Amino acid sequence: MQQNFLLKKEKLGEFLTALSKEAEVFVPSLNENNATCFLPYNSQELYLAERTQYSPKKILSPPLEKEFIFRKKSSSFEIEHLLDNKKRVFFGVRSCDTHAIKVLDKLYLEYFTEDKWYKAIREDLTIIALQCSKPCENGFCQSMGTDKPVGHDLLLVEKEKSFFVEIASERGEQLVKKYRDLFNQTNFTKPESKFKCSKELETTNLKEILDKNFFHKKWKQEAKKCLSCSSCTQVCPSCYCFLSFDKFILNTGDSERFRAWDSCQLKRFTRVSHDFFFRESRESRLRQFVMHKLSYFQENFGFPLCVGCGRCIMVCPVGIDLTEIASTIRGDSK
Amino acid sequence: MKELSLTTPALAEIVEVREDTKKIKTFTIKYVDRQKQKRFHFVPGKFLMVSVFGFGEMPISLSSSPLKTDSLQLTIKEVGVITHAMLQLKKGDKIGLRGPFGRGFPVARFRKKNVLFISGGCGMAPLRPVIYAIADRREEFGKLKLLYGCQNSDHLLFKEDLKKWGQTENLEVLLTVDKCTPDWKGNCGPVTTLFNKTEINPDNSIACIVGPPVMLHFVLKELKKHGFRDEQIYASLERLMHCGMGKCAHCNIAGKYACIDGPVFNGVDLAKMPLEEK
Amino acid sequence: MPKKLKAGFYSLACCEGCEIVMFDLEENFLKALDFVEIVDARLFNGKHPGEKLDIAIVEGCVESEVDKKHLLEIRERCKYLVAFGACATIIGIPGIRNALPKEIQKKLKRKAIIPVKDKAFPISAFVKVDALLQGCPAFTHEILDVFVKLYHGIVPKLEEVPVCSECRERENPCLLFEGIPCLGPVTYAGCKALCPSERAQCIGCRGFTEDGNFEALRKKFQEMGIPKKEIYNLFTYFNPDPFTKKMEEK
Amino acid sequence: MHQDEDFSIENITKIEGHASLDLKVRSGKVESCEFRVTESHRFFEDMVNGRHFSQIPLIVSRICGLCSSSHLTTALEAVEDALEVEPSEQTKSLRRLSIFGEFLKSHSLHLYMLALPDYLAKESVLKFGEKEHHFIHDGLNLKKAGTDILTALGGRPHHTVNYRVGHVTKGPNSEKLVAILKGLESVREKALETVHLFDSFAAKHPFERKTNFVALKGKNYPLMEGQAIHCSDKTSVEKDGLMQHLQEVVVPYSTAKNAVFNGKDYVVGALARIALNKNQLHPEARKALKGCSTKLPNKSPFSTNLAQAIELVHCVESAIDLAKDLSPRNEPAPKIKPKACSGVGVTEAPRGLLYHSYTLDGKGFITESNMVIPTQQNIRSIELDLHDFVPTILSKPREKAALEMEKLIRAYDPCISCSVHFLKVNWT
Ligand SMILES: Cc1cc2nc3c(=O)[nH]c(=O)nc-3n(C[C@H](O)[C@H](O)[C@H](O)COP(=O)(O)OP(=O)(O)OC[C@H]3O[C@@H](n4cnc5c(N)ncnc54)[C@H](O)[C@@H]3O)c2cc1C
Ligand code: SF4
Ligand code: SF4
Ligand code: SF4
Repeated sequence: MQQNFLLKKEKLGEFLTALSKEAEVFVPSLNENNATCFLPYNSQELYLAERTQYSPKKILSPPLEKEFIFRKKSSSFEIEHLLDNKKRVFFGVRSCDTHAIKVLDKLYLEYFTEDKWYKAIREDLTIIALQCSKPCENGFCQSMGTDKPVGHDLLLVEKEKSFFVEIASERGEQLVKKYRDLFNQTNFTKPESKFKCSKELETTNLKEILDKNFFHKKWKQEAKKCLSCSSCTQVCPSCYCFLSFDKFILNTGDSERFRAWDSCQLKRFTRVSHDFFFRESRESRLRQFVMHKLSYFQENFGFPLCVGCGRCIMVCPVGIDLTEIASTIRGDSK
Repeated sequence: MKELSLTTPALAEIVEVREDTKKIKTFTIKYVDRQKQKRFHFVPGKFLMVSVFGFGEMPISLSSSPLKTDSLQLTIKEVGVITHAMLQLKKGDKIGLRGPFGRGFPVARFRKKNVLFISGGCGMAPLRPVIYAIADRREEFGKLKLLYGCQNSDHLLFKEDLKKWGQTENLEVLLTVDKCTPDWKGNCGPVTTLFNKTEINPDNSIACIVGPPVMLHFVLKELKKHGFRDEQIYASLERLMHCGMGKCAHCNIAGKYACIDGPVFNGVDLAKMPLEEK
Repeated sequence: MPKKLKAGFYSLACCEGCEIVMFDLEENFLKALDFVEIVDARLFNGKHPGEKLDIAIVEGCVESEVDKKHLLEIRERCKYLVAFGACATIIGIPGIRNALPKEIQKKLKRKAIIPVKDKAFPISAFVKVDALLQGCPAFTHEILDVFVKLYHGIVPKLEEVPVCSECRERENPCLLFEGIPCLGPVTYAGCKALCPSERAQCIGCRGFTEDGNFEALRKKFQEMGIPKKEIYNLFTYFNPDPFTKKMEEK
Repeated sequence: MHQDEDFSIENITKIEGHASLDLKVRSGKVESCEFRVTESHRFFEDMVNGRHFSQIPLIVSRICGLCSSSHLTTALEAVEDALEVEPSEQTKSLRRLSIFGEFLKSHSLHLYMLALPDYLAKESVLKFGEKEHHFIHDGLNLKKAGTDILTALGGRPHHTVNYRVGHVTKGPNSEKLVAILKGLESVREKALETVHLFDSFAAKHPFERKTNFVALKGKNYPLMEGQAIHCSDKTSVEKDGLMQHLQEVVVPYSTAKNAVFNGKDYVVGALARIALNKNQLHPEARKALKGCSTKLPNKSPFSTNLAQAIELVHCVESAIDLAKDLSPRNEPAPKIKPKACSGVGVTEAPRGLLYHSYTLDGKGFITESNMVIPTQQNIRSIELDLHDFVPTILSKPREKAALEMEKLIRAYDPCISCSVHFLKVNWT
């Protein structure tokens, strides 16, 4: 039988400090501008009230990363693949974010061909998940079936004076073993969290309904409000679109290849030569975002791309809400 | 040497540069790794991700004969930064290649059928390997027709091939230019005007289209008018691509990716795609 | 390797802040001198009138016939013309005068040396501009980037990305939720969301994007309770009024 | 040069902005001397009218790229004076620190990049040889210490983004302050070396002319928050009354109107500040001043460069003291109720006395504004100096003489880009 443990709250600091000696530990906390996000652990106060405004996506797939260096050698080139294989720990990751990591794993490790860059990071990553105990603003993970974490190594559940610790993988087990003196064995079973998400999204037949309503007037209405600021895709933990470009290093013939986030909300996203745009209208771009989340991805992978964290709803300055779009369209197609 | 992963470009050397038109050049290329070159093979319609180091990476269709594997050819038109840099390259220069990627033309399925090729501008490049493949085993296929249009006579690609094909039995080559010049004796106007110049019969036929989005739009309409059904049509789509393997999601069209499900799509799939996205 | 780039720096009507930014390149400034030869720049006292240039970097806007003549002459001499800073690229602060009431404009006209249609113009109103260095003042990393690109024969192009995109990358909270009117959604990125990261609203110094949804943003400002006149003030900080559309050109 | 000569320098180089000089020499005497500004107008005074007061600081900072913080601070003080807003101590300290940063930036650029080539007889810094190359690094390092302050506090080295009426939207964090301190400490020596360097040059220029110095007087070495303006003729005025003592006079030989203080010509800038406030310099700067072979203040305009070098020491040291004491917290923005009012702000910009005044309507929009800029005030002195200076160099060949004149003008560190907009010039 699997053993369960307790981690006293006052021991948490010690645990994180010990971890950060051997790996880069990312914890949910407040940044300079009072936004909640994942930052390297540096004895700062943790933010454990609800899921952070920004997900840990930026570490697995940075906004800008250097992939290769092409060194010019007389008449040829030497290609150096820059792999980032630091040891990392994500602490306090919510269920929705573990599902977002699953999306990235699927895409970069399984689908078609594996991505060396991602693999190097992912192999040395430990995920310590934290179960939610209350609904978060705008979240609807229960509708998306992403309210139970996946792919994590340890799961913490907050109790009054301690965290209940469930071991979820071998890596997790090793971790507890290593820091055994910080953990107390317990006979408790995992406390279930009982709450209802603040938002709901009815998912039955959703794909079919959306596909059928490709030209629904709702798209145009929402697009009129949309600022195309790309905030939604940037904060989304499972938005993965990227672009790549090269840059010369000063006046040498050497160059570097970068990979950077891109967003389907930007007009340039579908640009081809002669400045032709496939999705030029705001309407089509907004639709792409929602459809990719709730329909297209499902077609290829069997589950939706949206993990129900509600961040895109929270960040949108003009209040565009994909659950509202989906339910309006559903309502009209009855 | 170990096989490189698909994410890392492999070095290749330009062994010959041919100037087709003022802005279009055809490069003959060999992988630096001879083993890799030996193992290299492709289906017509597939593309490579070509790196011009320091300038960027872009998708380019293979334009050489699929039967010739000691080297490969790319035909590139200058439209922007990377293509401009590419056209400056000379014999002996090195580039990076990844691929081949994508789904090409299912040539085997064209057997015993009449094939209608329709291309515009640089779209001739990915069609050339198909015609090569078919012309090599001429007897296995039905009647062939090539409708090819471009801006003006200076922009015609592969003039020698066109001439050769024009003399091939059962292969009709019809050319047109958008802008007429005094030295041009042939047809004038968009490629769709050629539909009236020859007999187009949908029976036991296949149509292959490669060209700019606008052309595609009109040609599809015209084919429908002539009685072609969706499954008889194959078209290659151009999309912005940054990876070539379904990860960057730039080429996402509804549930499909132009880089892995395409760039050559069957008409049935095309019909399912929303109008504005084609 | 290509030859060194012959460069000239010029300033028309402006605050010269952009020229000073050159010195902020610091060590990179000296590195840049390895492949950029400054042949003509008033701050360095290089007087080589008439010499052909590879790049001319022009800051400031056109306010007088003298400026205009100077600008046309520079264009004649150079291969690439780089507009340097907000004044040159989008008109910037000097453009506020274009929106002043008619009677004040008339008064100003009398004061100006020789006015060009009594308005201030960005340099693109008179000459072809090859590359833009946006911002007030322009950004050091971009200056070096443009030098490197032009050296390798790449003419840099604008990427139409709004400031918000970079604001998210820097993990800032959005100011619009705090009632601070920010122009980030309609402004070209590239500054790494400098102002919002300092908790100050973006005032559009890098120019409005073509794709910006101005109408929606104006509505948002109205909902936030900002008076009409202030909204107008905001939209015309650095850019010509996006609603009445561009000033007359050429 | 001849006893009779018409002489002009088109587009004086290595100064901020566009200006040219026209001289008429007859029988060894200067008959007319026109220091002419050729920069285009940008009409800032008219442009701020009709704008909301919250936007003013961000607009006027674009008057000058070199001393944008001074314009910003002056405008902020003026608007705060009008609306009777009292910024917090922290806000004041942050502003003071940025002003130190700006002085470092401005002075080091002028001394090393623009003035130094003159003294070393080089065309420009670009022509510096192996031996002189380290000067470029020294100058850039000093400048970096200054711009690092500005970047840490205001987001970027020029046109600070986060200073608002009554508050700072976001202060620097402690890491940034540590970095600032480190930077400043690394250039302490360099600042002192700069003093020695320019001390050695100052002796070479014997030219003198008697004039009056005008500078702000305050508790600290008067860079801002001053209330009274002092003149070396022992008079002083309150800041609100400055405009009654500053007169603009038409001089027959020049198209530009010049300014006089209490009817007399005067000089503003580093030299004037040292002349009037020597005792308030930082002890280190005072020590450096004592160690100089040239005694300040003196009557030679060429000593301005030395005075600037002394101020470099003062700024580095004072900034270190100030930054050590800071531990910024985020402060809420004060609630400001607009009302019909008017106010004045006076500070010392790197080039001298800077004055802004604004009148607001009941809704907080500007209805009237006035600005007096340092270089504008110095133009008259530049011309008077040339009057006396040119006859002493007539024996030199033309190019040499021209260079000497340019040197004199450059010594003032004129900043044309800002001054031009306020000269009420009639060019017709
Ligand atoms: C399947 C397929 C097959 C094709 N086959 C051919 C062919 O056979 N022959 C042919 O001539 N063309 C072909 N094309 C078209 C060809 O790919 C484009 O013409 C080419 O990509 C244009 O590149 P460019 O840099 O010259 O153009 P530009 O329009 O200048 O550049 C566009 C590209 O620049 C890159 N870029 C540069 N800098 C940046 C930056 N800072 N940030 C982001 N992105 C940057 C981007 O990747 C962008 O895609 C094909 C396209 C596809 C999809
Ligand atoms: S863009 Fe800004 S910094 Fe540059 S010259 Fe104009 S006002 Fe000055
Ligand atoms: S603060 Fe401004 S730039 Fe940042 S997201 Fe909000 S609107 Fe965009
Ligand atoms: S945030 Fe806006 S105003 Fe600030 S630097 Fe960027 S573009 Fe300019």
